[in-house]
Amino acid sequence: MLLIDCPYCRQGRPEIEFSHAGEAHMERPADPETASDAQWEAFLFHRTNPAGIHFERWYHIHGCGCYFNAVRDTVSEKFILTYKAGEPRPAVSEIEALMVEKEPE
Amino acid sequence: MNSFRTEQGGRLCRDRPLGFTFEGRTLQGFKGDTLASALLANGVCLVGRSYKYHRPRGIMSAGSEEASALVGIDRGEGRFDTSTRATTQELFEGLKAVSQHCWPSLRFDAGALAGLGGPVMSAGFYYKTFMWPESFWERVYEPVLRKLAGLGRAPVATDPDIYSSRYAHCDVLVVGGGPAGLTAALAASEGGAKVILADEQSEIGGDLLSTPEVQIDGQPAWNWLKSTAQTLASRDNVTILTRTTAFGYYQQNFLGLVERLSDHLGAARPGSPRERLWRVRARRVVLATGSIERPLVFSGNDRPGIMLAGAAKTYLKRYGVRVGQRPVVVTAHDSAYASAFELAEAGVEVRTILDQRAHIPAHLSKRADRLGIEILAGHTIARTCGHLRVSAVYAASFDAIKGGRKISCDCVLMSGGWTPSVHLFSQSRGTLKWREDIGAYVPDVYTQNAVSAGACDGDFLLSEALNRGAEAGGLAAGATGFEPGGQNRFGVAGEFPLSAASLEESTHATAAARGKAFVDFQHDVTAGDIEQAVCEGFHSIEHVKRYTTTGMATDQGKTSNLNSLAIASEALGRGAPEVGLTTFRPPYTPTSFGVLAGHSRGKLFEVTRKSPIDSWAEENGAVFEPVGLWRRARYFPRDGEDMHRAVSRECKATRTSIGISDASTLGKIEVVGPDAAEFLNRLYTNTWTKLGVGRCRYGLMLGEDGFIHDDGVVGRLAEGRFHVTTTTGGAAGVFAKMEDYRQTEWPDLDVWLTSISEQWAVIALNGPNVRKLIAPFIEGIDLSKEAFPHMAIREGKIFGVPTRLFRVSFTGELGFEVNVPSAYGLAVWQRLMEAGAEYDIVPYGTEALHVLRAEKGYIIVGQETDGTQTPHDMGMDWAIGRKKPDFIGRRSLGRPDMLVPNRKQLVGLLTTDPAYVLEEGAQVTAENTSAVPARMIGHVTSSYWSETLQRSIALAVVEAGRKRIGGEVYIPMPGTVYPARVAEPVFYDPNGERLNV
Amino acid sequence: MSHFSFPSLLAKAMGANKGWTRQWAKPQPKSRYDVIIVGAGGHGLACAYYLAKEHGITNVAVLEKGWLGGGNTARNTTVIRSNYLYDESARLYEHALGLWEGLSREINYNLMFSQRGVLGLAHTVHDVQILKRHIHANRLNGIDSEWLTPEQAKAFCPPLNISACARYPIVGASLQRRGGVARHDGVAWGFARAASARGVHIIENCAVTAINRGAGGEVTGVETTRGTIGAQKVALSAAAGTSGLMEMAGLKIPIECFTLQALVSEPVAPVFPCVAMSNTVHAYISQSDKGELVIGAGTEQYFSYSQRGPLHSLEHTIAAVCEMFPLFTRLRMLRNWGGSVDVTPDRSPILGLTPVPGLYLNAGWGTGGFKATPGAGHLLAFTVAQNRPHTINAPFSLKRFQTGRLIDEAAAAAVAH
Amino acid sequence: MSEPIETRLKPFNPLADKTLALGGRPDLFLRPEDECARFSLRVPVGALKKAAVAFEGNIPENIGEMSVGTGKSALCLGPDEWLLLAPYRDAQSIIVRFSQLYETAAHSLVDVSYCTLGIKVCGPRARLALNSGCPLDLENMPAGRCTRTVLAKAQIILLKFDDQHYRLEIARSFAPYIWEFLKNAGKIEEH
Ligand SMILES: Cc1cc2nc3c(=O)[nH]c(=O)nc-3n(C[C@H](O)[C@H](O)[C@H](O)COP(=O)(O)OP(=O)(O)OC[C@H]3O[C@@H](n4cnc5c(N)ncnc54)[C@H](O)[C@@H]3O)c2cc1C
Ligand SMILES: NC(=O)c1ccc[n+]([C@@H]2O[C@H](COP(=O)([O-])OP(=O)(O)OC[C@H]3O[C@@H](n4cnc5c(N)ncnc54)[C@H](O)[C@@H]3O)[C@@H](O)[C@H]2O)c1
Ligand SMILES: Cc1cc2nc3c(=O)[nH]c(=O)nc-3n(C[C@H](O)[C@H](O)[C@H](O)COP(=O)(O)O)c2cc1C
Ligand SMILES: [Zn+2]
Repeated sequence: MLLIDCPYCRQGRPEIEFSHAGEAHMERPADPETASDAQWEAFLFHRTNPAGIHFERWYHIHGCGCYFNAVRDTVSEKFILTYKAGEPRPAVSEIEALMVEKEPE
Repeated sequence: MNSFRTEQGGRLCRDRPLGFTFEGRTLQGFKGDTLASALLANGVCLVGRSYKYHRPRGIMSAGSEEASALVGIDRGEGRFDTSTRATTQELFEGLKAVSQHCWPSLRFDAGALAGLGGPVMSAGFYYKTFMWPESFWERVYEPVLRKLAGLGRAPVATDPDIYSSRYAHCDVLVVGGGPAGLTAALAASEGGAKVILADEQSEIGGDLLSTPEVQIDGQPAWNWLKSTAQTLASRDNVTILTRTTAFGYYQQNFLGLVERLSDHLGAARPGSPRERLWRVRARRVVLATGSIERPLVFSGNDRPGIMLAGAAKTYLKRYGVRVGQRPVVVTAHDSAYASAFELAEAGVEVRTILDQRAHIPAHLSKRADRLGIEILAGHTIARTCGHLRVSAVYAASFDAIKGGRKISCDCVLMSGGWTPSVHLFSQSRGTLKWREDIGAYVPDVYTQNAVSAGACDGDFLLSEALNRGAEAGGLAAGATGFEPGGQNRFGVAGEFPLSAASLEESTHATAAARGKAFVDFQHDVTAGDIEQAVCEGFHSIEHVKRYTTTGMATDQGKTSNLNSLAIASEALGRGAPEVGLTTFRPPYTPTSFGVLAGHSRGKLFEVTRKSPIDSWAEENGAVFEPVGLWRRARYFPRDGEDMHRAVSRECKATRTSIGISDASTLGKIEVVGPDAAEFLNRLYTNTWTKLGVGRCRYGLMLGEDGFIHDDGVVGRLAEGRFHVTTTTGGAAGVFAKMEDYRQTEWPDLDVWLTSISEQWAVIALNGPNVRKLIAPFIEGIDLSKEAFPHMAIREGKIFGVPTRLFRVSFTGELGFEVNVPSAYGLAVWQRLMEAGAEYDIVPYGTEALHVLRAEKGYIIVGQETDGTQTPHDMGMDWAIGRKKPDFIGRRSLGRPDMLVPNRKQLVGLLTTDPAYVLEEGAQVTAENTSAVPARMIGHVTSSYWSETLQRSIALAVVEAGRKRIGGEVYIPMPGTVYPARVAEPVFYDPNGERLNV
Repeated sequence: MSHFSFPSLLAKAMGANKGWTRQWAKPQPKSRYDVIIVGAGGHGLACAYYLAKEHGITNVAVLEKGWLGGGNTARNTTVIRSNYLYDESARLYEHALGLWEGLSREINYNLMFSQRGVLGLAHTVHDVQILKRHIHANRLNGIDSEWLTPEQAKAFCPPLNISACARYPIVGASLQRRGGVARHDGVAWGFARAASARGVHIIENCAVTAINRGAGGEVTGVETTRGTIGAQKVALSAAAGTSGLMEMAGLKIPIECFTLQALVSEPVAPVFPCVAMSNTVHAYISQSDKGELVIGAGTEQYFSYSQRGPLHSLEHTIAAVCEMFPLFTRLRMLRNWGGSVDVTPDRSPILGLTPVPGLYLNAGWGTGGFKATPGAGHLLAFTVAQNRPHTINAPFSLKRFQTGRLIDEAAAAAVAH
Repeated sequence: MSEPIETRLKPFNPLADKTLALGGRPDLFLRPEDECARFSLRVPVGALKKAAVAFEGNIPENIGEMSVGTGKSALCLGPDEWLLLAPYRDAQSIIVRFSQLYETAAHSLVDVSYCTLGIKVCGPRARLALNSGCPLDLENMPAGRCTRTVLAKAQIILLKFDDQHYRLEIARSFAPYIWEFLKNAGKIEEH
């Protein structure tokens, strides 16, 4: 069971309090009607699905009730960082620095 | 006493004799024995039969690594445990053990004939045959193969035991209670850190339990052990769990442990659990899981009486059992000498040690000399003799392996060195490195907050284990913010010394291996099988495993994996590190389903949500159906009615007078804030801005894919306050979705959501007399048609209870939905029933509800729709706010396939035979034919007998259905094709006159 | 390739099993092939076999980053059935089922294909509607599928608990008698051997790291950990590796990978004669010929390539199994593992052309592609050889995600009201 | 406790009359909490002070904090979410005062008095019984804190007064399940 740091609760909390909410930073077109079929397809369905660093959303459904973002390695399943919804996508350098820091002693 | 049991010593309670039976024979052991030690003490050597060849097998080890001595333990009705390792089963009074996988008896097993076909049953043989004639596979070969397989006995009765589980947290979890684990726990707990120490055995001590001869800090080992155990037990911050196996190491230091509470007692006390699951989240983990001795691979190495040398010492020292009278020792490692010497000193006639190594450390040969033991250096066993027990071995040097000198014996003690138990470390996804000197893998890179100490880290000396354990425990405490303990060093005296290069020769004798030299004892995988697999091109160790099934038995290769690796690596001509190991997976030892199910059995398997009015329904004979987590009354049969009759009666009453039903399970959300209307505008297809206060409207919600996701009625209570209802099953999902958009898409909107599903009990009243019924009890609401029209909401009181009264209808009759605080739902219902008696009020369930709404053509999301229907498909274009620039799913409605003319559309079906009720799920065709394959153009989504219309009605989704209205379609059922007329989906009161009264 | 038979086994046995030869060759990669297949799972290997057998294309390499058959082919619960709802899916899976029947003999490898019947359990009124809808659609598609009462289901599967007071009572079941199981590893090895015998190169430990393109954007070959390999046609059959490979071709696709767990019990004598699955409580179960109960679960909630799942979902699966089959509480779990399944939004596969000329895609089989192995390979071979989809796989194009013409088997099976 | 609603109708509580006392002292004691009015308050933190005035009680600012008064309590469950508990007799005035507040500070106050039921869980074995199904580290959870979390298969709101005194708030339809679960776990852990 994952231990997830909710950026609102500021606490590591067990996975069963959360539900996963898909890839993060998938921007909904401001005016969907002007999006082409291909753009809309991309919004609906195209996903990064990387084996490695992934930006994703979680919902602290049995906790504070907030949606937030996380950077997680999909191979090791380790969380590198969590941040509030609406905050910008963290820079690669920041993520890399954190990855080093998070190595077990 | 017989000659196998020593006169004294061991950790037995010799004043507590225990009677038990094996194969129906009554035997005796002592408290403190395992089944294995007790059997050995009784001279029983033959314990089981192997999987494939049904070879006689004995006891090979003294721990959970046992691959051979598997038995059934019969604890009474429903409590039969199959494939239990005799080496871990503690003895209790009356224990009943039976052998398995043999017929007619353990001694004379017909299955052993299979052994004669041995060579044909080489690796992967079943892939290569049983294909002719074709029909034989299913009819003959497979049934026979299945019969032969299976090892354990299949369960026949239900388990009466209960199981428990809990979550626990600690600063430091120490797995393994041997010397390393003990000192780790001591050091970790010294400064106050919360420590859990778990060991799978009946008492802590690990290898120390087998080495009373050594001294630690000047005390005899067992005294040290006792005082250490006392110290630990006296610390409030330490929890010691014995008989507790850490079976799985999951993400972020989350481990699963199983504590066995009663298997050592026979049956559990009534009401108390048999096993407990510990789900432990530890800030730091110390792995002190020790090591497992490796067998040697020589021809006939599986005969009963052949066992690991370390196990023989354990039986002697811990259990007071001499495993034989005349052992032969065969080894590639110093440690076997310890066993040999101790046995010799205990009066056992140890005459010969065959050492595969060419050079014997001087101190060993000296001591052997003194004890009169002959050492044959550079020798191994060429083959063995004996049927149900080993009777002799042929000792040979490597270059003259064919011949050899016959040495008679009654047991063989073997040692191929020690394998660190890195199972949990590997499960934690740490990576391993190869250590040539010990011929094994040890932990290298950690990916979790863990550390290994002692034999599992490749340190085989007691002094090392003690000191490295203390160090690890201290570090772990320090890392969790406590004063690190464990500064002191432990002094050990009398320890059996290991020479530096104790494993210079290969640990196995593949070159020597002829005939059946077993690697995996349970699955009967031989060295030859592995060589053959390599020969056939199975070069990856993962292929070797799967092709030969080595390491796939119930012991998961604890004793065999490294030997397979060594043999494969030799056959491949590649170094062991290059060949690698197979993946370690949970569980460390087999773990019962019961303990993993834990509390989640029977009523507690899943929540059953009940409405506030459920008890009335139950008392009044309702038949229930599960809907999501809820149970809902489906119908209320009266004296002997079947569902059909009850539903017809319920429908009729509703159409003619009053039906009452419990709609409390509907999801309800209160949407509040200045931007509430705008928020709903964006969520639903409908427009909300213009909905007046006090009015309500049917709302349709799509997914972004444009398909119908949910629906419900929304009432506007105030400018900035809406009461939204959802489907019963959709409630949680709709709430989550609304929150998602509110928080992440439109955080600028001032609006908040509160689930009020459970705040309100909902009583739906339908029928022409409803107004009359409630009028006397309503306060503060003008019920007249003019003041309170259809699709309106009012707040007031009913029977003095505050209510949100909706004038809505899902039946087409005059309808009110009475929302009252859920605590009052039952009482209000009861009063309505009393008052309604005058009108012959009838309670109806979900089934009648479905019929009534189908008569009106109202859809049920999830029944008419399945997540692939647009509003247009359902004929619900009217629900779409055309002028809105956007709402969830709007864009998707413009995708090409949403616009094609032949999409499936909701229609009504009227069977030509009005008495025939179509089956829901039946398929619709355009041609009147029963030919197969047929082209299907749709299916029946709902179908009922309509008591009101005195005929059957159905709803269906049919390709270009609306164009077909008036035409005929066909419903081919087995044997008959039923024609039906396509109709408008509204069968009753199409103009809604009954509603607006 | 030496022919396998009982006499040949016997002959080898007389020779102390020394005379065995490689089941598939281990060639060095050539610099060019006519077709490269990426991924030596069951699908990729089957594709190679059918390319050679049915289209005469033998200058083919199957590139595998690890050991062949080590992906989801190695870790699935081996349920085979074809009773899918939609015509498109029914045709696809029935095509595969047809190939399974007789395959062992065709490729001279006993795949232990066992048509012991697959039960789909219904616990609610809604389940009944869904399963009946399937049964009728199957029947009219010519696929065997029938309805059983709880008593009939119990007769077919004696350990089933049909007590009406169960938390999820059994109210009926669908049955496809021709459904069953097969030996997963054997499928990979059998196809590898058969393809190799026809000249296909199977190259293990060879990960594809880039897809090379020509001036017109067309495929020219691949970069691998064992060097550059050229080909005008590259077929991806890489399951969980697909998103990464498509990204190499500059394309994002509608696939996400989730962990799916499975487990086996200790082996016991035959006690479970068929396959049983329950969508409502998310568990499926059968017993292997060796005696283990083979149990599968639902997918985990988050994306993962870790091939392991959390304990709590395992607990749930086992609780569900104990609920439906209370006899099994004292059995023990022997091993638990995970796979990473490639899931599409409509839970149907993608099998066809891609926007890149010369690049073909077979992916998105998610939790259910083992049963399709010969069929998927067969159709992919056709698509590659003819440079156009076969009518059976034409509906399973990438295009459908844009037009909205999804084949939503998942929606058809779920959504409670 | 004053009758919440002026009526002769009897409110229904699925846990009514239940108590459970296990062990001597007792070690585990379960009882439904007295009924009270409950409100879900959603308000931007900026307007919290005003909300406290309307509530006539303290409202803590940070997630997990609670202020337990003699009559009124306020639990901070989310960044802008509070659960307010108050005697029934105060309910009407709270509603009125908040509706006045709405004019100057938009917020959401929703009556959820009947959404949940309270269960008192206390005794030396309380934590153990809870941890049979609750994955949180209850031992290290500071006294005087609250949180939404899960217990077995249900969502709960958990209030910790001290190591031996807890209160659970559980959706009504889940309450009997939770009761059964705690009873079962409590009994099993007796051994
Ligand atoms: C636990 C579990 C249970 C399942 N149960 C069932 C079931 O009961 N019935 C059923 O029908 N299906 C089931 N499935 C699904 C089924 O296993 C898969 O759909 C099917 O096996 C896929 O086969 P494949 O050949 O496409 O993929 P795989 O066997 O995964 O093969 C893909 C191969 O591609 C290789 N590869 C990936 N990337 C690269 C690269 N860059 N270069 C080179 N090679 C690469 C991989 O190493 C792998 O060997 C289950 C799956 C799991 C995980
Ligand atoms: N003579 C030799 O060559 C030789 C070789 C190896 C080890 N040893 C001896 O072994 C000892 C090593 O000490 P140690 O503490 O490292 O190991 P140990 O073997 O004494 O203790 C390990 C303990 O961990 C338990 N364990 C293992 N896996 C477990 C799991 N998953 N869950 C719960 N319990 C588990 C074992 O039952 C055992 O009690 C020393 O006394 C050393 O001398 C000697
Ligand atoms: C149908 C099936 C049956 C299996 N039976 C066994 C078994 O009897 N013993 C065993 O150890 N593993 C068994 N496994 C699991 C494999 O050992 C292995 O865990 C799986 O192939 C995944 O590979 P990995 O664990 O190496 O990642 C079985 C797997 C499958 C798919
Ligand atoms: Zn949170």
